[in-house]
Amino acid sequence: MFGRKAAELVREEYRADADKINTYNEDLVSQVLEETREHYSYIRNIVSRVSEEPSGFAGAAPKDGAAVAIHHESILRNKRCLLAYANTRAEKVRALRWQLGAVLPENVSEKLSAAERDCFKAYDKLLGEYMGTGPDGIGIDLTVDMLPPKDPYIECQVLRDAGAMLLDDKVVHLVPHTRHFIKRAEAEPLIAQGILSHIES
Amino acid sequence: MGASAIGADYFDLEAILAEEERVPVLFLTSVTGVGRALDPSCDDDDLAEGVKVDLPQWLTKGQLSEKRFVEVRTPKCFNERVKKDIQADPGVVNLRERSAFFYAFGRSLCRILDNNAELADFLLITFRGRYKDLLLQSHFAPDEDVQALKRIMTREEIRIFEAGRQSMQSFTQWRQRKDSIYNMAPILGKKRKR
Amino acid sequence: MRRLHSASQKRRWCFLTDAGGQPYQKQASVTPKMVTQFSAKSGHFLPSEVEFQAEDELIDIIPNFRLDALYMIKGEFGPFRPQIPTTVPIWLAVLLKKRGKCSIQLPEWMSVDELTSVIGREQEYAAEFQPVHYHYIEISEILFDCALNDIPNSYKVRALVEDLREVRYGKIQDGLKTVDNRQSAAKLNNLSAMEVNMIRPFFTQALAKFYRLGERDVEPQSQASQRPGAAGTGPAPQQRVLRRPR
Amino acid sequence: MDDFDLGGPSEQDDEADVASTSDGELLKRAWRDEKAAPEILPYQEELLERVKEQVEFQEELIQDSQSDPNLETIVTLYKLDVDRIKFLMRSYLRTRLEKIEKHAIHIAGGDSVKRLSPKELNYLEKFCDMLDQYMDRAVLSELPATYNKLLHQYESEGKEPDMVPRPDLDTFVFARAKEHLGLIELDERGDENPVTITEGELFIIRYRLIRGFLENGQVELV
Repeated sequence: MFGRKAAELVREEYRADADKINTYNEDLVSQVLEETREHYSYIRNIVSRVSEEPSGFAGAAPKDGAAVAIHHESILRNKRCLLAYANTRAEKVRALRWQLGAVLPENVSEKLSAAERDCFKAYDKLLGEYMGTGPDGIGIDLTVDMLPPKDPYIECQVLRDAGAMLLDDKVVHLVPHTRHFIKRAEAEPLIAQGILSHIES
Repeated sequence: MGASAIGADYFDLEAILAEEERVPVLFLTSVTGVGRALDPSCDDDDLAEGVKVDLPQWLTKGQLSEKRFVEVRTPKCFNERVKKDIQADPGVVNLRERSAFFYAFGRSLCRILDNNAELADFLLITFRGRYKDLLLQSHFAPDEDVQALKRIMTREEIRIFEAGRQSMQSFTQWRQRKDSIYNMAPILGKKRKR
Repeated sequence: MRRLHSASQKRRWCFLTDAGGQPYQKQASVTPKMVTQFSAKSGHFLPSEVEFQAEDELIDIIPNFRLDALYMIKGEFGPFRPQIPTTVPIWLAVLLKKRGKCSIQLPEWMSVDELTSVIGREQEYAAEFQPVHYHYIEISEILFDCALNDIPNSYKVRALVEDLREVRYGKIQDGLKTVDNRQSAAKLNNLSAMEVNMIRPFFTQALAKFYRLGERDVEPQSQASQRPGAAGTGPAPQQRVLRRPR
Repeated sequence: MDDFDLGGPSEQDDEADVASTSDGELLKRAWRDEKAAPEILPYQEELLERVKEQVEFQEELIQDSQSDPNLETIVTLYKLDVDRIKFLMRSYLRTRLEKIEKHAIHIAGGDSVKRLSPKELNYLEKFCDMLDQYMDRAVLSELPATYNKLLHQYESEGKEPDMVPRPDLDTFVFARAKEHLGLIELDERGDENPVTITEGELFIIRYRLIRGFLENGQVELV
């Protein structure tokens, strides 16, 4: 009660590595929500008791006013902590789309809540539409060219077998440990996903 | 931090945690039903008038102080002794131990304590001293000193200090031609070693 | 574990005794990090993004091939004739050099003479920055990287550029030392692009902190009107407008 | 066309004069301004359209020559030229998306909504809906009715929204004067002396104080 668990939730996210995503803390979130409803029922009880007294609200004792104030502030606090937690995680969920593309690996996906997974899908759709060639799209893939280009091609080593791929309009089989010069924009997502590694020239 | 934009830092984790810092208050009224929760020595449902407790700052800054249910006192980390210590030698005081969010905490206290100009001045003087004695070492402090320096800094100081260190590191990385290299997505774990 | 914790805490816990959890020891976002392609954010420029801008500067090359002029978005370059110098953007020069198609001519300001003399002036006039090429750090680094064999006396040139950078960086540090109060602006004439970028995060955040801590939110209605110059208690209006780092 | 001269040490002062008006240079400037400014700036629609056309034109050229092995080096040169422009376009648009997402609600409810391209505007609207739905599902729908708003901490009748993140206009930025700016007031309260800034000068300043100059093109961010 009184914002303690809520602070715990925020602290957990604050300490987390900005590049990593923790497992969604369903348990703690629902405890904070439960507490919030408890605070609210305290308020309702006081309000309904006071309204039944002959003097009504005007004559309410300061001790009741102070209690309502404390519960009210506690609800606001819980709300802020919950939303900040949700918002920070939503930012990370969106970052996943930029880093990994439209499909999340299972070991990442399982860390998200159901709402977050849907949020990822919705964001993927929105971003895809914006970058796409439809009427609302600019027709430019913004997830590549993340660094200033030095050469149209970069040298890469294959880390794991990803089968045959269409690269630069040619079918290439990426055999582990082999090296290739690949168009930057085509190599970028494969590097981010850990299929290729970029070799320094 | 800024008083001007209402709610601008609503989602900011650091701003939220700064408000966890505790403030001593004197209750000017009794309070229904929160006795045991707010005062460990209390054996009654209601909190009694005249009780002194420490409350987190977020709880004191709203109606509780506005409607004079409580009187807010100055927390220990801003008392005269601390002030003297800081004025004597700002660079050696362990501020983090006093409060991990010394400045943000202090600034919002200023508002609760009727725009306490003296406290505001003290915060500025403190930062000035710490900037000169600690933060300016940001770009060139040797790694072995950094841990010791950071141990006595508040979160806010560390952020500024690390900003300088980060840019030196990015610069070094650039000179070694390592920042035009594409990496695996950080979320997938393994990162290229420096 | 969380369950147990919460059940017992619910009854015992109170504000007075609670220490508010563990200290904030670990937090990755405040430790220097490896820059990756995902590090680019608004408000910041990666060093490679500063270098990118420098690569549009022009430089003379001596091609060893024959080619008609190139008509590019960035402009018209060439024609290229063996042994005949021509001027191209650095990015183009680097690409040709890497493919063994040209040698790069050292810009005048990178000569031993020029560098020696500018270092001398930097030392002589401690209070100001000498005008140098706005991208001297990036351009010299690019040339050391890909065209070392085109640089006469390269060892010396490299050492001199390093000296120049250091003497100027010392001045920047001295300049940062003069900041000690709320201040809305400062002139930084003749600072170079990479120098600006190196101090950007620290300098902007420190100034912002000074600025915030200097805010005096007195009663809102009397903010502007109640402050005629003779406020009495405040420090005398001093010359702390714009200072050039000394 | 830009004709920077690497010859002497004093070129920096001339930079403003030669700061060429080629689209490549204009795009680089727009990109720099956008990256450095804390708030979203007006979308450079015409510039972007022109650049896109040039990129398409060059890409067709490249496509036509690609199969000829004799042209390999030349094609690479042309490709990098195009790649550099495309990087600027992408980074520019990415930076804008980042700001749109960070300050979505603030932008949607204010004047800066006029600064977006039609497609960005469409993106913003859908993004706000998405955010709204997610927050509602993750937290708000579980809260008591008087506390379940995304813009107001408590109820909402006729109150200013008090939960909206917005750009901090008091952020400090590095800027260069493209022309003589004259005397600039630094402080609303008159605590700081005004300062004169002349053409070509480089300075660090609170963004709010040069916002107008930036809009008029009298100042660029670096």
